[in-house]
Amino acid sequence: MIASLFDLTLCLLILAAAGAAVFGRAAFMAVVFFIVYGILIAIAWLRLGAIDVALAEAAIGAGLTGVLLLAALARITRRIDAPEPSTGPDRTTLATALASLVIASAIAFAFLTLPEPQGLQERVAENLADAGAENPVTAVLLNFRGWDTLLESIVLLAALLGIWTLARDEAWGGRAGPRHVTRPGGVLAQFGRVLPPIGLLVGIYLVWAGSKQPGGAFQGGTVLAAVWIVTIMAGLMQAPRVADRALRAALVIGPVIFLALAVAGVVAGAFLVFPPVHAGWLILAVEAVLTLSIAVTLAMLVFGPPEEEEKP
Amino acid sequence: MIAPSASLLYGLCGAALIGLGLYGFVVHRRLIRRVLAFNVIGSGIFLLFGASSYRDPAAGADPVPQAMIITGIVVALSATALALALIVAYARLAQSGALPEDAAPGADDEDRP
Amino acid sequence: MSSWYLLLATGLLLTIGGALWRVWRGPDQADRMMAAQLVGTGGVATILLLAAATGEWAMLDVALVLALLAALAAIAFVKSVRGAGHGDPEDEAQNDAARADEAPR
Amino acid sequence: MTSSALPPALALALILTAPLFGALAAMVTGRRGPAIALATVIATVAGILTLLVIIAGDGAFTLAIGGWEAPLGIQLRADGLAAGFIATTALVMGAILAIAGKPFGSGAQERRSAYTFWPLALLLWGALNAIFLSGDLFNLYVGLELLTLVAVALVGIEGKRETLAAALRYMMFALMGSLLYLLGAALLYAAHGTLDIALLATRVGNAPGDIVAAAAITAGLAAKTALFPFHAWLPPAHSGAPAPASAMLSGLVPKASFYILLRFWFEAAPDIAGTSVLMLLGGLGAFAMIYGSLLALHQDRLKLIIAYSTVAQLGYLFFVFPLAGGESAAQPWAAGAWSGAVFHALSHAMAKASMFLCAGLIIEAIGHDRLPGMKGIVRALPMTVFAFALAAITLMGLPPSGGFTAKYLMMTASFAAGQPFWALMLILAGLLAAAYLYRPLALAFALPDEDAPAPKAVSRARQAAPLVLALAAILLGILSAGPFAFIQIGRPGAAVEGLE
Repeated sequence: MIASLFDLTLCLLILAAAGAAVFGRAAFMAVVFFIVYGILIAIAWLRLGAIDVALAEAAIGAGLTGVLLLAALARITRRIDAPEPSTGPDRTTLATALASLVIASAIAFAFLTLPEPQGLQERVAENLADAGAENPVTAVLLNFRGWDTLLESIVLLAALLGIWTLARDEAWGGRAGPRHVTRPGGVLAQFGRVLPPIGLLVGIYLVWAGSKQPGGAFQGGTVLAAVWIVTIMAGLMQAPRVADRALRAALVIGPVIFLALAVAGVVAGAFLVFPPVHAGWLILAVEAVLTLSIAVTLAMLVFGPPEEEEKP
Repeated sequence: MIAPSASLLYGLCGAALIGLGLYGFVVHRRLIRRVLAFNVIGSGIFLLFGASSYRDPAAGADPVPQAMIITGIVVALSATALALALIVAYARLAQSGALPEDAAPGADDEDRP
Repeated sequence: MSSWYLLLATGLLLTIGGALWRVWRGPDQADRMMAAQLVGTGGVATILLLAAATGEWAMLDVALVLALLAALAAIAFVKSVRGAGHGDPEDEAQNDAARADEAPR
Repeated sequence: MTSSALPPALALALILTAPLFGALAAMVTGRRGPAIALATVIATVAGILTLLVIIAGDGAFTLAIGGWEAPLGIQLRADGLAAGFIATTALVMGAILAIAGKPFGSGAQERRSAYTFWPLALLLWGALNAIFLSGDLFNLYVGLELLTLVAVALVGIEGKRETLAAALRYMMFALMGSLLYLLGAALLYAAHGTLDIALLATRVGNAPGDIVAAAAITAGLAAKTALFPFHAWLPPAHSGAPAPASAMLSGLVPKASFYILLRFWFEAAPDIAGTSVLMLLGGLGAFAMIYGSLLALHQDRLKLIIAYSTVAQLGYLFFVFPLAGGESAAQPWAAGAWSGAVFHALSHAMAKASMFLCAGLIIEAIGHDRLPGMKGIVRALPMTVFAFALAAITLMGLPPSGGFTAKYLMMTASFAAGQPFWALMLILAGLLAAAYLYRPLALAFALPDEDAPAPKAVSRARQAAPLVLALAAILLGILSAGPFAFIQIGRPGAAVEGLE
C-alpha cells in the first residue's frame, strides 16, 4: 500500500516534470525540467527492478543529455531564456492535443490488454553459466545480444562523424569545441581538481563490477566521459585536436576489437562467439576497451566540432 | 482494496509520457524543443517497455528488455547529440532556431545570436 | 521496517515536488538551476532510502552516479550562462544573460 | 558445428564486418579513403559471391549469432531476398565509391569533407548489410538508427544553409519514425517474449497490442521510406547532397525501411493485415506516385527532377501490399506481385543511383544542374547521357529493362487479383516518368547556345560508373528468369505455390 503511494507520487512528479518540459514557455526552463525529469525517471527504474537501466538513465538521461541541451541552448541564443511567442490554442494545437490523447489512450489500452508475460528470465538464467558474466544484463548486452551492442558502439561513432562534418572547413583538424578559460584558483578550477579523481574511481569501479552486479561499459564510460568533460571545462586541459591520431585510435579501438572477436568466431562456424571457457576474461577485456572508446566518443560528442584554427 | 502494481502505474505513466511528448514534438517550432520532446517520447517508450517486463515481480525483471533499453538510451543520446549539433550549425548560418517553413514572422527574433 | 523507509521516501518525494515548483517559479536562471540541484540531492536521498527499504545495496551506485553527474550539469550551466567557454562563478563581470531572465518587460 | 558451417559463417562475417572495419580504418587514417574503400569492396564482394553460391546451391539458411538461438539471441537470415538486396547494394556502392575518388580524394592536407565522406559511406554500407541480414526486430532498430544518423550526416556534408535545413527536416521525420518503430517492437516483445521474425510469425495474433504495434511500426517505417504524406523531407535532402551521397541516399537508404516493411508484413505478421489497411498503404503509394510525378514535371533543376521522381517511384513499391498481402497472400498471383515489387526496388536502386551519378558528372562539366544549361551536353558527355537514357528506360518501365519486368509482374498480378486500378496507376506512372525524364534528355541532344561556355572534360573512366549501373538495371530485365527464381529462395509460401 505504501509502495503504491510512493509509486503514484513518483509518477505524478514525472508527469509534472515532463509536462513542464513540454509546455514551459521558456526554453531554458524546459531544459532544466528535462534534467529533473531524468533524475526522477532513474528512481522509477529502481522501482521496476532495473538497476542497470537506472544507472544508464542517471548517467546519460539526467547527466549528459542535459549538458548537451544546455550547451546547445547557450550557443543558439544570446538571451537564452526568451519565452516562445505565445500562440494561444488554435485549431491545429487542439487537433494535435486530441490526436496525442487518442494515441496515448490506444497505447495504454494495448498495455492493459497484454497477454500473460512470457519473458526470457528463465532462459537467461539457464545459460548464464556459459555467458561469462554473472550480471544477467551484462550477459545479454555483451554476449546473448552482443551484435546489438557492437552496432550501438558504432552508432556513437556515426553521430560523432556527423557532428564533425559540421565543422567549418578552415577549422578542420583543430581542437574540438570552444576553448575553455577559467580563473586559476577559482571555484571552477578547484572543482576540476577535486572531482576527477573521485569520478575516475567510480567509473572504473562500475565497469569492473558490471560483470557481477549492475554496471558496465556504457555506465562506466559515461562517468569517465563526465570526468574528462569537467577537467576540460575547468580549463585544466585542452580538448584534443580532431586530427590527433591517438584520439582517433582511442575512438575506434573498442569497436575494432569487438569486431575482430566477432570475425574470430568464424573458426567455430559461427559469428561473435564467446567460448564458455574463456568468456569471463574475454568479456571483461572487451568491456575495458569498449569503455575507453565510449568514454572518449561521448566526451567528443559533448565538445562538438572543431571551432577555431590552431594559432601558432 | 487491491493496491495497483508498480508495473501498472509506470506503464500507464509511460503511455502518458508518449502522448505528452508527441504533442510537444508536433506543436513546437523551435527545433531544440522538438529534440526535448523526442527525448520525452523515448523515455516514455522505455518506461512502458520496462514496466511490461516487470508484470510478474516474483519472476524478477526480464534482463533482455533491460539490455535493449540501455542500448536504446545510448542510441537516443547519439541522435540527440547529432540533432543538437545540426541545430547549432544551422542557427549560426540562418540566424534562426526553427526551420524556414516553421519560422513565423517575428517568432524568430529571440533566436538571433 | 521497510514500509517506514518507503513512507519516508514518499515524504522526500513531496519535498522534491516543492523543488519542482521552484524550478517553475524561477525567477532567475540560477534559481531554476539551484532548484534542479535540490531535486538531485533529494533524488540521492530517496535512492538511499529505497536501498535500505529493499536491501538492494547495488542501488547505492545509482545514487553515487547521480551525485557525480549533478555536478557536471551545474558546471555546464555556469559555462552556458557566459557564452563561448568562459565563465567562473566568482567572476565579477556582468552576467547579463543570467539576469535578463524574466524577459517581457 | 561441423566444418561445413565454415563457409556460410565466413561469408556472413565478411559481408557484415568488412564495411565496418573499412569505416573505422578510414576514420583513423584520414587520407587513405579511396584505398580503404577499394579493399572493402574486394572483401565484401568476396563474401557476397560465396553467399550467392551457397544460397543458390543449398538454399536459405539462418545463423544464430554467438550460437544463441532465438528468442535468447539474434538470428541472421540469409535467403534469396536478403542476398538480392545485398548484391545490388554492393554493385551500387562499388560504382559510387569508384566515382567519389575525385571529389573526395586526398590532397596534401586532410580536408573536412574528404575525411568524413569515406567512413560515413562505408558505415552506410555496413548498416545496410546488417539490416538485410538481420532477423530480429530490435537488431533492425539499431541498424536503422545507424543508417539514419549516417544518412543525415551525408545530407548535411556540404554545410550550406539549405542543406543543413534539409538534414534537420530529414532528422525530425527520421527521429519520429524510429520512435514509432521502437514502440511497436517494445509492444511485440511485451506480448510475445521475442523479437525474432520467424518466431513472431507463429505468435502474433489480433490482440489490441499487436494491432497498435503493427500500426506504429508501419507508420514509422513509412516515414523513413518517405511514403506520402511523410515525403516532404525527401526532395531537398536528396538533391542537396553531393552526387555520390545523393546516389546512396536515393537509391539505397529508403530501400532499407521498405525491406523491413516487406519482412514485417509478409513474414512477421502475415495474418494481421486487414484489407482496408493494405488498401490504404497502396492508396498512399498511388498518391505519392501522382504527386511526385507532377512535381517532378515542374522542376527545372536536374537533381530535383530525379529526387521528386524518387517520391513517385517509392510510391508504387507500396502496391505490393494490396496485391500480395492479407487475403491475397494465399493466391497464385501473390508471388508475382511480391517479386515485381522486389524487382522494382532493385532496378530502381541501380537506375536512380546511376542518374544521380550522371547528374554529378554533368554538374562537374557545366558547374550547375539547371536544365537550360544542359543544352547539347551530349557532345561533351556522350557516355553519361547514354547512361542517363538507359536509366530513364528502367524508370519508365520500358522493355527490356528490370523496371519493365517489375511492372509486368505487378500488372499481371493486379489483373489476376481483379484490382485493375493498380495496373492503371502503373501505366500512368510510366507515362508521367516518360514526360518528366524527356525534358532533360531532349535538352541534352539539343543544339548548344552560341554563347554557352564550353563544358569541362570528364574522364571516360568516371563516366563508366553510372553506365555500368544503368546497364545492370537493363540486364536485370533481360536475364530476369535467374534473379526471379533466386529471390524466391526461402520465401515463406514459395514452396507451396511453386515457381512459374
